[in-house]
Amino acid sequence: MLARARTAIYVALGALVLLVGVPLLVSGWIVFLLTVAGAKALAVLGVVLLLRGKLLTFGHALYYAVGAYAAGMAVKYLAVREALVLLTLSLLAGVAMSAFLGLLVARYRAVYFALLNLAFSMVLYGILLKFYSVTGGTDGLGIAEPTLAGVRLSGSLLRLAMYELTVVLTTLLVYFTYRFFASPTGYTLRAIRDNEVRVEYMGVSVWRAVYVSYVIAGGLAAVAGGLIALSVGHITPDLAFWSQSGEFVFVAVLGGTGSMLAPAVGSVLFEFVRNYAFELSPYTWQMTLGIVLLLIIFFLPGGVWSLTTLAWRRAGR
Amino acid sequence: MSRQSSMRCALVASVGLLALHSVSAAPVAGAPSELKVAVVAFLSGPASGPFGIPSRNAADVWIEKINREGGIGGVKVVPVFTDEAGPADKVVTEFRRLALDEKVSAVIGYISSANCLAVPPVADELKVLTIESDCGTDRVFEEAKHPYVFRTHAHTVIDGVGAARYVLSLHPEVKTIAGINQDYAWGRDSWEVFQRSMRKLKPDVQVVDAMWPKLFAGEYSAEISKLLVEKPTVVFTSFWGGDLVTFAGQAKARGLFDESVVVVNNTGSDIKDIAPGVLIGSRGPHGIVSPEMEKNPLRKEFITLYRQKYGLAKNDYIAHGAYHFVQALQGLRAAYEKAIKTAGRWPTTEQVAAALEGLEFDTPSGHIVMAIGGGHQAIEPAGYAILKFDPALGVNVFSDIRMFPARCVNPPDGMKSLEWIDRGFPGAQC
Amino acid sequence: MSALLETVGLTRFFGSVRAAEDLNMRVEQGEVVGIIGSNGSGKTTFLNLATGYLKPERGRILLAGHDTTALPPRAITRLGVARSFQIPQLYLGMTVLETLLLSLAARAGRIGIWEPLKRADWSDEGVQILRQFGLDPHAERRVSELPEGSRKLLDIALAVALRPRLLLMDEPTAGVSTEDKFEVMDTLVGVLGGSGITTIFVEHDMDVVQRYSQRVLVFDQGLVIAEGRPAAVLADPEVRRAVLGHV
Amino acid sequence: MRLLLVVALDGLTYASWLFLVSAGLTFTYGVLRVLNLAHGNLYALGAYLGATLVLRYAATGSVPALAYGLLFLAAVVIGLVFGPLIERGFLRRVYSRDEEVQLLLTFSISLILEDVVKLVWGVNPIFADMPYSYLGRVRLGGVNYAWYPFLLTAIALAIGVLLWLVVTRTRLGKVLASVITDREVSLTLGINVPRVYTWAFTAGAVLAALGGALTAPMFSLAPGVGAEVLVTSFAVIAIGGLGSIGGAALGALIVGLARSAAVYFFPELDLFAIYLIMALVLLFRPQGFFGEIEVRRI
Repeated sequence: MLARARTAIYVALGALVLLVGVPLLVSGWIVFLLTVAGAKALAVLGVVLLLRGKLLTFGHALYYAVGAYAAGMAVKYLAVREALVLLTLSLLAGVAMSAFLGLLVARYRAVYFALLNLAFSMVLYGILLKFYSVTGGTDGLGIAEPTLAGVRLSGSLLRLAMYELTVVLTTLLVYFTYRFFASPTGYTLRAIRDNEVRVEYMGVSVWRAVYVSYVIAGGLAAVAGGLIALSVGHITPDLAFWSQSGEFVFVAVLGGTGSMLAPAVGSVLFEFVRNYAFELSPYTWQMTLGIVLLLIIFFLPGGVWSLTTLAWRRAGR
Repeated sequence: MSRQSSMRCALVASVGLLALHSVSAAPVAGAPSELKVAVVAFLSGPASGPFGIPSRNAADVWIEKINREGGIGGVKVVPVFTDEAGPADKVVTEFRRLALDEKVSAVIGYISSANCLAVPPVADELKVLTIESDCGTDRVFEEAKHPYVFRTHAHTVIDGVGAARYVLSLHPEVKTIAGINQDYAWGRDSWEVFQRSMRKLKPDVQVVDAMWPKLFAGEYSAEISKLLVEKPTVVFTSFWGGDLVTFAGQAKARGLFDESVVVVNNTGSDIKDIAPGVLIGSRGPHGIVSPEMEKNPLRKEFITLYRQKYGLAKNDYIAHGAYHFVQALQGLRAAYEKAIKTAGRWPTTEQVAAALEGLEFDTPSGHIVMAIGGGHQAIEPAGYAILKFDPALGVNVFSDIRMFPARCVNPPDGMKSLEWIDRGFPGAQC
Repeated sequence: MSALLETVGLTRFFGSVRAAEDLNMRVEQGEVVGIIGSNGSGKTTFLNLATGYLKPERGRILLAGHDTTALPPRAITRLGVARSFQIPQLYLGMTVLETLLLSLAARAGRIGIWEPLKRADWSDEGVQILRQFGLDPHAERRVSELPEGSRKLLDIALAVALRPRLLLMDEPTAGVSTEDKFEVMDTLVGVLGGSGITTIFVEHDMDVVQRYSQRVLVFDQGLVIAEGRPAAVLADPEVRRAVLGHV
Repeated sequence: MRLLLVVALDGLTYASWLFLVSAGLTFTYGVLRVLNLAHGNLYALGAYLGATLVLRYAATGSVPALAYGLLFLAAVVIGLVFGPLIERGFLRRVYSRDEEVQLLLTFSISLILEDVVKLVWGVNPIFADMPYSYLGRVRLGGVNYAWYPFLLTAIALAIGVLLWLVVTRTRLGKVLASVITDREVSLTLGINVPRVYTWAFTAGAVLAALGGALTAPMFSLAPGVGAEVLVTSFAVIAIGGLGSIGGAALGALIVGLARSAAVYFFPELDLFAIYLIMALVLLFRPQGFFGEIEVRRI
């Protein structure tokens, strides 16, 4: 109860600082970087959600791309410009796709689950290249500046609006996920992690819990994709590529699966490190990631987030 | 004249030029202490070897040269090197960092067509002068206007049209053509331009096959078998890098060159490993040039500088990415100098952009004209040749070189490329 | 009236090993039946068959008259059959109370994604059930921190919390020390006594079966070799040999 | 008819390549029950080292025939260096932890090795086609074929048979079987399970590297070959059933033929034919053709 109230407060405070404080203090490109990080955090949140049920996916970028392209296509072919509409479309597309593929993957675990998702994401990647005339192939799609709640914005104002929108959406969806974990299905997912047989002997459907979680995770990633499409303004099939999925997994582990806020923290951390480290030495970039991952696996299984809890303990909580 | 002697001339000439230029001009009014220019190219990943690294090296030596000659308008040029690799969101974030954080005066770069399409809107939003350095897609200025974006090299249409004209000049009696191209935008675009041009230039030609192996597939035995079965007169491919080397190697070993004429439109630094016998183009007059172009002093100087710092194969070949980058730098320099003249003081970005519109300037690749795309898009001649192995030099060299003039392989301003081809190349001057 | 549980010609082999052959039995509403037999006599297999975890090669299982042979454990559980396990099957990562609450949510069929699991009414009932089993002091502890005996009880508590019509227990006293085993059974009887839940429990311990079952079935290599009132059946030397392996 | 022959030949040679690159992955999984995501990078290392040795050797201009030996040498070296290193140094510490942690571990190792290749060999494509062109070509069904792919087919067969014999006919095979079925029991039987694991993983690594080394003469090598190979070989062994050598062979054959058929008859499908097949197979047979489902005892 207490912990819950506390988390709620932190979420609220955090959102406030982010919405008002940050844009006043930092430079334009950092605001943009935070927008990207915040959006991706949702996809990572999906990965974390599944990890709670011991389900590791190397293909979550699939839904990220679906969300992005749903928005992109709507702009290009349906001439929709309203960000809120576009994001709804992203969500629907992602949920539809995960609801469909979920029928197949929800019965798999471990390696199969991880790589079936990978395979499907590569299929989508292939499709995006293949239907070149529609998707623009690897050249991708340019996305015209959206309107927000009917208001036409451009330039730095639009960037700011996109940032605020991202913060709000991310906060809401983090809260939703938080509720999900506290719900019977959320606990079932944790139960599945330990003992599927007993879950069935409680009269609870393991398949359903996994399926529902998978669909939610897909929806989260799709919204992330939609946000990225709108804020970056150009989408390419790379969004669906395995390395993108790998990045989500990495950030999930970096942040830690302990808290719903961890993905956001991990995501911001990652984007910053990438934008500097990448320039320092592109050849050792992946190596850096790999080494960090190793260190986390062996010395910080709870991810960066567990440091904060440690700090609280120190502070005598 | 023989290569050796031409090389010697190049050396002498460039030494002369160095001596001549090392006097530094005084900066004009309102000039900044330095001119920060972002240099963006693939420093990692498969495209870094054939295109990215050569671009970076070229930028390096040519900026050194410019500074030795007193910089631009007396201001020293300071490059900010960054890697193009990564998904679009990373590239765009990076662009914003360069513009808002590094506060660069201009961004030069981008090899991937995807990035060349992703960046312009951001460039316009942030009002940063941006010169695209090596990408091929013709969509950039045919689909939208971008006041702050320029491209000082020709788009890929010259490669397809040039290939078609070259093939027909060597084999007027072509009956059938087949395409094997990587399954992504570059492959699709290249094939589209080539086969449409062939159809126009020789209406009775038949397209017998179009294969789309996936990018970096590496394994082409099935595709090659199929081509050996179909025996088309001409096989067109837009492969590059490792895929090109692999395909050419496997094709050579299985005698595809005996059955069909194989033409490639995009050779980079990979040229040293490509099996001889292939017809090659390299995206403009760069590695492959006509004898009179070899006399171009800027070209000699560039080759010398490049050799001094990074070494060079005996055939003087440098990948197009490098030449294209120098074109961009020359364009930037010419634009600034013109803008300074007109403004009488240090110009604003808008003034520089205005100056670059429709500008003409000299480069190692010859005289560049910003002729199309409303003055934002350069046109270049298309050079093609047959790859031959030279036992004396121990490297691949070029024979049967043909240069197709810029106005012969580029659409006139304001006309979309494919439309121009389908309407039978109106206004082409060959 | 039809029996609550009835098996007809139930047969299952593992390769050449006979786990059950032509098993015919009836359990009436409200009975407390003990099944006894040596290891490998087919006791646990019977529970696995009755709950649908294993499928018989031949034969049928009838629950209150209708056929459940083809159903999976989940469906059978929902029809009011709950079971406990010889080795407790628990969620080591969750707390005792959370585990029990999940069982209550399952009984209520309320496995949603928005309403929290920790609802006041469920929590109260959960704590109360834990109290019956003497587990309430452990309510907030992680299952992984529980001693073996308490795990055993929790395993059964989860089944009881489902308010089944038929409760199947697999060796409730297994892993419990001889001193404690009667205590454990007394707790169970205490809980179940009033409820009138029909109970089948599998045991290898004669005293336990003798003391707590109204009727006993003796399994040997997949066959029911004897059946009847505990006192009479367990006196039979044949039975003693089958169960204990000696006279 | 003649076309079918050509399709079959291409399919067969491609299948043997697939088998070569996926045998190591499935073998490792079969014994350790760990899917080695660094498999593709071991492949890449083998390929690069093989190519380098061949190029160096070719430069000396001595008898080409020996170059083939160098390819095997490269594979063994890579396997013996990285196999024990990865298994003893890292994997061993996470056997007790969740399967997803093991996956993450091999994932991070693959990230590291990816850059190791770049640092050692740079980003320019490397192509050592000497062993490929040296064997010359043969005319079959009116089409020229290089001999080399058929050499691969022969080697693939040999390796397949060898693995099969080892697993089914030798004492070592029995040891492996018992380790796979029950780790604890094997320990009590006095089997040195840790060592078995190390060697099994090393064997897998050698196979991975061998796949790469033997491929080097056919493909030019560029950064990022590893990832492609991992995904492809996973598809292959998933179709056949994870951990089954026979399955890998079957999967390779199916995928190989399907792909060459796609090239001829549906060129547009080439790109993802392999994944579609995998999805279909798993849809109807979740554990793949030769995979078995384990039921937990309760």
